[in-house]
Amino acid sequence: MSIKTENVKNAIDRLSDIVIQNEVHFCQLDSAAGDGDFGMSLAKGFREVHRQIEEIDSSSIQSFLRECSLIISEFCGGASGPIWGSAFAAAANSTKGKDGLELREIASMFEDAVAAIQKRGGAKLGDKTLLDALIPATIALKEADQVGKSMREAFEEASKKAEEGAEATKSMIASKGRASYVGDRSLNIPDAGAEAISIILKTMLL
Amino acid sequence: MSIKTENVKNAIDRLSDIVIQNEVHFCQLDSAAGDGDFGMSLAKGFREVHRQIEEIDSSSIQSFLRECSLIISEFCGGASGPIWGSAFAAAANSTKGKDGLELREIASMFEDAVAAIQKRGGAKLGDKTLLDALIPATIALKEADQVGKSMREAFEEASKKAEEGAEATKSMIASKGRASYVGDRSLNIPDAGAEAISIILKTMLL
Amino acid sequence: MKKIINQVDQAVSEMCKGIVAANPDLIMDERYKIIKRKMIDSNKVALISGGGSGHEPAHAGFVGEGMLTAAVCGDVFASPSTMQVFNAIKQTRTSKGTLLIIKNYSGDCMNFDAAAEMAEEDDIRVERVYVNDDIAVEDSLYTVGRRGVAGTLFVHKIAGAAAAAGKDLNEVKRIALKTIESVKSIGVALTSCTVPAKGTPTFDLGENELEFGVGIHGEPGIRRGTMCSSTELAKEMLSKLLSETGLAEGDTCAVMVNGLGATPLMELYIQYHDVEEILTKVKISIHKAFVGNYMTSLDMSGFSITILRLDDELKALLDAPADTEAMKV
Amino acid sequence: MKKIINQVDQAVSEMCKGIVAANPDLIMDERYKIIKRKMIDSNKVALISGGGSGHEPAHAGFVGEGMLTAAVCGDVFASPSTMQVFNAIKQTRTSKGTLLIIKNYSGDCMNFDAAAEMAEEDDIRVERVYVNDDIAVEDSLYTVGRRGVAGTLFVHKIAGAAAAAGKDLNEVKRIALKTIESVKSIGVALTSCTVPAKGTPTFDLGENELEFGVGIHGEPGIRRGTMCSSTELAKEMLSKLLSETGLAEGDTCAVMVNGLGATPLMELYIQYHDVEEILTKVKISIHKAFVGNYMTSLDMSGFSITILRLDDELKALLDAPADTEAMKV
Ligand SMILES: Nc1ncnc2c1ncn2[C@@H]1O[C@H](COP(=O)(O)OP(=O)(O)O)[C@@H](O)[C@H]1O
Ligand SMILES: Nc1ncnc2c1ncn2[C@@H]1O[C@H](COP(=O)(O)OP(=O)(O)O)[C@@H](O)[C@H]1O
Ligand SMILES: [Mg+2]
Ligand SMILES: [Mg+2]
Ligand SMILES: [Mg+2]
Ligand SMILES: [Mg+2]
Repeated sequence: MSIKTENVKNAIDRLSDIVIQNEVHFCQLDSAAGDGDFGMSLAKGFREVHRQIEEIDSSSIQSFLRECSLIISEFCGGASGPIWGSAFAAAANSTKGKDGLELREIASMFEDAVAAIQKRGGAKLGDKTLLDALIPATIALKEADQVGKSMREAFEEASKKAEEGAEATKSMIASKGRASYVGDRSLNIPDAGAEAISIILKTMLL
Repeated sequence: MSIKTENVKNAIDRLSDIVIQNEVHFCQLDSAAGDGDFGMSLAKGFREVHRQIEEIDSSSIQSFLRECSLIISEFCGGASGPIWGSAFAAAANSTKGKDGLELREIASMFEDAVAAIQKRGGAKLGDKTLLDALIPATIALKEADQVGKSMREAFEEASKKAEEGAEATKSMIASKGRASYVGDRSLNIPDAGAEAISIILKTMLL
Repeated sequence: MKKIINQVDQAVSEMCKGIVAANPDLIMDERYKIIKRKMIDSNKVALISGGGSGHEPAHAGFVGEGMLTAAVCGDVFASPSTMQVFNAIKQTRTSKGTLLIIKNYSGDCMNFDAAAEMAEEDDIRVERVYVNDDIAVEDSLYTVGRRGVAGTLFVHKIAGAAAAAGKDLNEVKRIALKTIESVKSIGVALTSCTVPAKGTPTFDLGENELEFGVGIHGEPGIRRGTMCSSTELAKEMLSKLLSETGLAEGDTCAVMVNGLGATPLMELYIQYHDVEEILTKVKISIHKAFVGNYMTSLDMSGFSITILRLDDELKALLDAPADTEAMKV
Repeated sequence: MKKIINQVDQAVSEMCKGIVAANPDLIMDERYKIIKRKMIDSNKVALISGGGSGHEPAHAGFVGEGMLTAAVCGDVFASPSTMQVFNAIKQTRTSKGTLLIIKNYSGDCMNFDAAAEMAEEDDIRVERVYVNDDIAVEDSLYTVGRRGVAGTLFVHKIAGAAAAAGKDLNEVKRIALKTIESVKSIGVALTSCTVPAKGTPTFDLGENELEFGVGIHGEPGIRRGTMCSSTELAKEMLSKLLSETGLAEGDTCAVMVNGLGATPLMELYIQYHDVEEILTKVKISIHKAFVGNYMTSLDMSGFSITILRLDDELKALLDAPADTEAMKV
């Protein structure tokens, strides 16, 4: 099964919906140890993506994702702008010249996005960021492809890993982002970004 | 009966005590329609008079009252400094060349003080100021002298008139001082300065 | 009450010491709480202002080149004493005489008047002007007249420029009076202030209330209203100010949006944005704008708007250089 | 929440418009919320700073002669986006290149970094410095490092003077880095701030509590303490600052006592009086003092102390002229 531009577009629209619907919830997640604006910051960008979705150049997957990344970079506030913006920019690059994506290519698109986030923000696994959900999910996609699972099975696996990863952030002390200023006080509270990854993946599967 | 410098000094010391003891009370009186600092403003000056009383030049009634007026002008805050300071300065002038005061001279000393306050602040009877107690008291002293009453009887009469005058300020609307900014809201509240004159005279007689 | 202070009765004096410590061009007479310029030009009119403390930066923050020669600091919200003012006059005496710029409150008027009379007995030429820009209080025969509030700063600035230009006492006084006639203010409070000696708020305002026409000492205003938008406040306040200043299409003014102590600059600029839009709409041109804390009321939250009608003479003096702690032009 | 605003989501944009309306030397790019100088000298290094809004007058108030070329305004307490910063760089491009002065917060760093990379792809020379003066947060390998707070103003001032003097990009960057190494700050809050979009205070402090080591976004501090005197606060804060700056007898520094938004100037001067007494006692000389609201946190009540260690080079640049809305030297 190959994913076409139209599917990517639908997926991103769905993703935008989920982000917008979870605005308040994501803010609350960020309140406990961060500064409580994560939901707002993210929604600001994806509301704009949603608004412009029909005008975005969808002549190719790459150009579609590239334009999304520019919108996100312009409209998402705080740390989320560059994190999600660079992820989308890398994802766009990853699909260069392709007019359809197999699971293998989707997995490496995720890998490229993770690498871009790490390059931008300098965080690694265990720093209590969204990477703690996104990296396990990415690995799950890759392994699912290697053992020949279906797209659906792969994403179910990825969603499960993201959920476990987000849960695991509870026992971490934040060392990146605003939450890092509160030291120990971030213990027992999950990272907002990681929780968001988990929620997004889970909801996309419904 | 003639009042000597020593008696004046004792009277002023007693007056200072009364003012100091009523600091909080006088502030409360000023709170209702004024700015609540009257007790403090007055006590600041009279505390200093009390502290310096033994050093003040008491070679004559005039020099004693003159020095008191300077202390009051320096240390009393707000409107009270110039009002009480000019009253004492005029009282000093009034006793020029005298080494003893009869009731007649005391009455004109009060008249001179009243005139100085009016010159300084431009207030007249009915403006809801301390003059509404001080003027009736002064008239009482003068009349008592005319009908040949004793010093004690004269001050009892003056105290009674001051009390009535202070009471009458309740039905006035302030047109001088801070209380004038609240317009009608000063109705039913006595003027702090007038109340103070009444309390001082009454307590002096105890 | 939560304040960064030591003993309450030392607050004013420590503050004054802090001001001169931070500003090498100023010195302080500690006994009389006078803050004055280190270098006084003996050939220029001396300008003295002052009043109760709690209005910082007014007035000490406006002592310096092109503005005041000295500021006399009373206790919180209480006029300085006659002796304080008299000594300020003596200490800053120049060959051209002294102008006292007095905010119109009875305590201030009486103390500055008495001090001026004492100075005249010492052969110092002293003139006085009384600032009464607050249009909240109605002027009438039966009151002491309107209060002096943030408009006082324009009098400091403009009379200060006239004095710095070497004009004589009568001329500086004429210009000060013209400024006073041309300046009007009105304020609104979102919270009360807390006088340190009292320790509790002077009045209470509900979470949705504001006090319209408030004074700078926590005096009640002319009406209690409900919170509304910045635009609505600007509209109501400007309509009163414009009718009082008589400004009309084609006229020019200066504007001050003044914080009362605890109002963030963000909100003052939002308010100024509204003021500017309204004035532009009615074609009144703004020659110069001042947005910030100039005449405060301790920790009161709220602001005032001041409008100064300008002609060419006032305009030139307003633009003349000034170099003080709180206003540099 | 009681604030002088209109719609919450328009607050930052209306504020920016108010700032440029009040200051004829500034213009605004409305789409990207960039406030920049009307006249940009194409032969001097361009200095750009910015960050979340709510810190007024920082940073837009420091755009002008001798300081910043442009300030980029994010939402309240949120970094401006990569695109905003990128456009600021493009719009103020000069022949000498651009220096970005970034407060060390991950959001700000990532956005300014990404913008710099985009600008470099467009062949604009961009250098970056990260201000990290807040000593409340311990520096360690495991964190993003210390936050940038009020010390940033000294970097604006000194790097601004270097740029105005015509120095090249490397030199301006070297001087900015030296300033960053020499500047340390610590803050204390008496109340929380209220972010307009949230409408309620970020944290609660009891009537007798204070938060020591607080950040400028309402981040919690390093400990909750009980209210104490201005002198005690000055002692505790200075002892930390002196050990961090390594200042000793005979050394010279500049001092900033910075209000966090709702603190009356009276209290800031009382605090400065204490600071000055302590430094005088340990024979550290104060070359210049700044007392006022420079880097605020909306309507938070409290203050920060910043100490900048000075050598002759920094001293001369600190004293060089500057003409901006919020700092004139
Ligand atoms: N350096 C980083 N690398 C990756 N993710 C990060 C980094 N810093 C923060 N994040 C993620 O961003 C989320 C917070 O985003 P947001 O609230 O928009 O940023 P801010 O910290 O500027 O308020 C965190 O929960 C975390 O998952
Ligand atoms: N012009 C005046 N003439 C006479 N008495 C006055 C005048 N103005 C005020 N007072 C008196 O002074 C009292 C208030 O004194 P005080 O509180 O010290 O002054 P302030 O108004 O400066 O706070 C009033 O209650 C009134 O009796
Ligand atoms: Mg956040
Ligand atoms: Mg009073
Ligand atoms: Mg008073
Ligand atoms: Mg944020």
